[in-house]
Amino acid sequence: MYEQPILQVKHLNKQFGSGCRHCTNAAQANLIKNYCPKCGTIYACRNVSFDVYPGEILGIVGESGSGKSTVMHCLYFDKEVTAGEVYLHDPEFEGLNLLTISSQKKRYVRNHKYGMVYQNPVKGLKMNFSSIGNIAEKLIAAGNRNVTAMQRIGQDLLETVHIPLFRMKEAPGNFSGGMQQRVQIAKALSNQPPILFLDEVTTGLDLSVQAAVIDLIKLIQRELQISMIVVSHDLAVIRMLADRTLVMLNGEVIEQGLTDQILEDPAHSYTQQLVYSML
Amino acid sequence: MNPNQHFAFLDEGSKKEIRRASLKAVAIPGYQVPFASREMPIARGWGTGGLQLTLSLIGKEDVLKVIDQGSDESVNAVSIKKLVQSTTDVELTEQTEAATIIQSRHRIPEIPLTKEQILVLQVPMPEPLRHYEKKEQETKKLHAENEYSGVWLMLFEQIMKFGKTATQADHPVFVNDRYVMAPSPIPRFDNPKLHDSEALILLGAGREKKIYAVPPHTDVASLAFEDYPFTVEDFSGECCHLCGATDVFLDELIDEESGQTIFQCNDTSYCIARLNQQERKEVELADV
Amino acid sequence: MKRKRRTEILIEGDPSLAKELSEMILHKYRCKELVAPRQGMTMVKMRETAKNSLFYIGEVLITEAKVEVMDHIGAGIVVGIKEELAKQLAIIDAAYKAALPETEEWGKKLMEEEQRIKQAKIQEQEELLKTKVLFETMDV
Amino acid sequence: MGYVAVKGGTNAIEASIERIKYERIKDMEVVSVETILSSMRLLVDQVMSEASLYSPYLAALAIKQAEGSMEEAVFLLRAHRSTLPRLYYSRTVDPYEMFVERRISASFKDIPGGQLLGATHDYTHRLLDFQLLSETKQDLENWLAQYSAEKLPRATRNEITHYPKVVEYLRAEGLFETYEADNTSPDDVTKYSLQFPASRSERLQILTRGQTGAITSLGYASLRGYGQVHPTVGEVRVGRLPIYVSLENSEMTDPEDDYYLGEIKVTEVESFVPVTKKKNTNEHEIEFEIGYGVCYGQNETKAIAMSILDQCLEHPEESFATHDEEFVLLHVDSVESTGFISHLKLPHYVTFQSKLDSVRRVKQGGTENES
Amino acid sequence: MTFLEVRNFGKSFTSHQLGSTRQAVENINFDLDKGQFIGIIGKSGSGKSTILKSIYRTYLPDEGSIYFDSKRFGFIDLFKASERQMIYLRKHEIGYVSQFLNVMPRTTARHLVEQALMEMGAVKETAAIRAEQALTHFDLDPQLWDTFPNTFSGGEKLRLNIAIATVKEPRLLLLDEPTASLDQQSKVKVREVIEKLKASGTTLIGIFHDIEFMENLCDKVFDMKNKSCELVHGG
Repeated sequence: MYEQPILQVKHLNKQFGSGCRHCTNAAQANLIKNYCPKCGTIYACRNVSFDVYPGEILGIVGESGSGKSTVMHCLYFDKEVTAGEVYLHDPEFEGLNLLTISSQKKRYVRNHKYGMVYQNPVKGLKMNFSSIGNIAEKLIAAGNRNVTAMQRIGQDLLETVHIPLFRMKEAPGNFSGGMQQRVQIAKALSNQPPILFLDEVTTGLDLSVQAAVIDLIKLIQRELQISMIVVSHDLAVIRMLADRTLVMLNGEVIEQGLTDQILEDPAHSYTQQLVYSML
Repeated sequence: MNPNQHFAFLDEGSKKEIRRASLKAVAIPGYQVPFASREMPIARGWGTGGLQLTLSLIGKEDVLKVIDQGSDESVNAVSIKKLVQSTTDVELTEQTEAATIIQSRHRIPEIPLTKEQILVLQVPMPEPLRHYEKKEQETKKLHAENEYSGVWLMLFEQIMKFGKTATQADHPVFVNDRYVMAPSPIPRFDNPKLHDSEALILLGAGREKKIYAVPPHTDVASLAFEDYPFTVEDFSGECCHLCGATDVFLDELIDEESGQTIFQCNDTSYCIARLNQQERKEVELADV
Repeated sequence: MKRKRRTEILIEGDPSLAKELSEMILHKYRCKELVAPRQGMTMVKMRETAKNSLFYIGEVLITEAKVEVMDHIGAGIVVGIKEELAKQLAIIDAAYKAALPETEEWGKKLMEEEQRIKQAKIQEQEELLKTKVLFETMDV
Repeated sequence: MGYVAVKGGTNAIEASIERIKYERIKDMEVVSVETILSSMRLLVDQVMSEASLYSPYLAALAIKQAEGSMEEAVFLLRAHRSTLPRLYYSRTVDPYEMFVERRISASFKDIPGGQLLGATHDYTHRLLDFQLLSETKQDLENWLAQYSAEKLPRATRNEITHYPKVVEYLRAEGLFETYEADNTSPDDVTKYSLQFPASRSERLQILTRGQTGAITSLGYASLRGYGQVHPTVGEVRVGRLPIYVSLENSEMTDPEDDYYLGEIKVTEVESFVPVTKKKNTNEHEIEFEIGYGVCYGQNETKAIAMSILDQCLEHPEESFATHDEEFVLLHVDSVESTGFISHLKLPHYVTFQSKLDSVRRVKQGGTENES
Repeated sequence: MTFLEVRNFGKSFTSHQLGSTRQAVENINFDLDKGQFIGIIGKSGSGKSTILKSIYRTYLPDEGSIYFDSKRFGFIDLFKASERQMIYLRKHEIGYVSQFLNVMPRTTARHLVEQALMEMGAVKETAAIRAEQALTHFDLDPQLWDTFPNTFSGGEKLRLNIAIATVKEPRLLLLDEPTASLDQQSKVKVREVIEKLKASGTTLIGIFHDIEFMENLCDKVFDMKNKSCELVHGG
């Protein structure tokens, strides 16, 4: 290994239900997709492991229900995991499994080390607070107590994401979907997190808006050297953004590799199907 | 028919439970301790939290002062005093210095409290994060995780909207570098009195069933951004039309005859004490 | 007679019965009042029929008294404000605990009263049955 | 001599208290507690239920003292609770033991044991009865004598009838899940303050002592679409339940050694609500669940509304306040809501002064960090 | 010392949908010295691109090995290199040019070249200067610099492609049918570009369907036949 990953995910498991003797053994041959017909347990993530390196964009692709968003929500502590380890290579958290630290520390990691852009801006933004306030919220959480400084950072970010400054005191509730998504990105970036999670950020947006959001993400990666995990069901988005890609199906990572390799030489039958049906 | 009235109304089991909650509150300054708030003979929202604290703490030797909005004679203060006295026979006072327990609604007396005194504040809404998050389950989590960006955000939004913070009474404070606390609806003017207080300050919310505390010599800071410092109500240029005090919280009144705005000490016992002192001095001077 | 059955009879039955029985004891034995009749509450625990779980429906005002007869402590507890009855029940309870000879003769009286209570309840049900909606009339 | 504090407050309060007595008695009519007790049965029931203290006599006294105000009467009784020691916990009361005075089912035309109307206002025509204006004691005596002589049948059977529950038949058919007896000790909201998420026992306790109007409104809101529960009433029962206490305070002792304390009257409702359940095989199945409502006395509207809310809270739905336990449980208590609403009558001039200061500063404009 | 060593290389493709496996190439062997230019010819479908894409790891390695003399990692088997190593090599040492322009939409030619430089760590100012130099160097009309490349002609697109790939000064440049579908005039320009690259010391492998055009430029020419390649010229 010639470089150190910034985030390591090892054997992440997330299940809903307690499992039974038909599904808890390693073979798990009895599952229908990720669902145990005997006891109804759903295995949302099964033994998911991957590394994220500084400054790279890692793509996770898969159909809905494949577990890709669950992985991200587990990493962001929105959901409790069933088992697994996550290591952040950061002096403050070296050697600590982030999944077992106190909820107060988890909050600290979210506020200082992570940024998150949800598919639905409602989850990531306070729709009736001002846009600048939304950005400040993240800065405040990360310890900033200077209004002038936060306002400056917020304005810079809003400019970066092409929100006209005269609208900064407006609530994102008044904005279009694309603008909301851009405010969300600005918010996620405000504390310059080493790691940014992007969950289906272009889904549901007009094509031209999608392109603008993708541009923005690329720009951010280049200029801020932030590591990102991009979850999407859209291969075109992954192709534009990700250096490396994981393909998930039924809660498992079935294939991973360089993004162009996944697209041009997919090995798994599901990936082939996905690629062949790409427009 | 009438069952025997118990000393200080509450049964001893209830008192113990309230004292236990108070001790826990003292041990964790600013943390809201849930307690099984008793049904009191005065209405919820009318000081049942403060009353339960007072009744659980009061002993025969105590001297009680009750104020409401700064006044000993405010109707609700009188009503609470009457209830406590009828069940305890303790001595009542209007002099702040003479009291061992001071139950108050919306004010901290002007005279600095001492380590022999306990200030009991009545609290209508103990949760400083409530306006930001309506669910109790969530606000509890936010406190546990030391996540106060919401309450700061409210201040930030005010600055964005108005160019300055526009908090009124009940301006949130940060206690002992750990918990954000609602100081009860005391004016901002009284917030600094919470800091490094000599007296134990207990806060009780009966309807919301919470007790919390600021023990003596605890750090209490009013939330404010570095570049937008905390400010108290401004009475510059005004003084009490009765006693001439200038460094106190003033009530604004309309003079019935002249129609002019006049100001008067909100803390009535403080005002009277000053007037008496002034008169004594005059008498002394006259004697010389 | 076990306590449950006899307390049911004494409380549901004619109040004069408890009075009569307790006076028999009072005449012959020294009764020491341990707890003078006082009001208090009993929290009512109930099983609900949806999930078969337990909960508290609320409190019931009761009157309680305790007496000592021949070194045996008896308790009288009754719903409502009934100081005399509570005390009488306590005396009867103590008498049974002390197995005083009088109690042996009480069985018959109690069972007679029990029959009366039962008849009254049956009668009440019969009266309530008048309000039953009849569906058989179509067959006629 | 010096200045002394004015005594305005004290005197005013005393005068006000005299005034309220004056209002109560000025027309020189004495209503006895016994009169209230025997003629205002449903009012007494409602006060007991909201006060969470079963004592018709004290409830009647409270009604008299409160001049008929529900919230005041409930308040008086609640406060009185605080002065009484809690001496015992009852043995678990089993609603199957109810001496039934009234039972109806909306789910079936006829039910085993029959639909028993009992005493109900349901089929009275709500026309003011002006004869009541001239009702005399003699009239009552005459009517009662005639009622018992002519209309009442003589009992023919020897045993007390036990009425089965409608739900038992449906349970036997597998339409309802059968739950094992859950003997988890219930939580008590009067001993420990309610924490969220609330337990089922806490929810039921708060709902059963909730304000009739509040419970009714929220249940009604759910029916109208501000909720997802629209049940069929499986069974409404009104009747009396026996209360037993074991002094050993243990469920292990012989129940035959229990103390019988007397009876309480309750209204009990089981509402049937169809719910979709995911079965083991990933298939959906429709099954019925029960919404449970119960309260002191005869108060069928409250018990039915409670059964709706019970079911609502069993199935949280973010989009409906009626399914949000914090929303429902924190706002239905009579003493809490009336107290806090009425506290707005208290002087607030200090806080208002603070508000004024704030508004004035904002109006002045400019930023405060211009320095 | 050899710069690139292809040993017993083979690659097959499995289609799960069709339930079949197709051997694309097998038993390929050749060496390449630093500064050399190798041409590969063959009919379409003969597996020419497979070799190039396998070197670039767009195709997953199957059999054999491809050793590359990396500045950063030493003599490394590209089939066994980690994904992150490949990403590094793609950024700094190995370039790939095809006739297709696979770039972010709505990005100007100038930005595309600048971004390539910035990905390697160049600061914005330096990147701007060097981008202009590169665009000039490959004869892209300055009027086009600030427009979106999807309007470019085939030759312009290709030269922009080459500019993007070469601005990083890769030590190995893979040319995947760059001249296909170009007119004569454009081809001449491309040849000039390749000449310039070769002169500057870049090692090149190119697939050409009209190798005559590269005559005198290639050090070796291989012909793809029967899934394997044979030396037809040079060596």
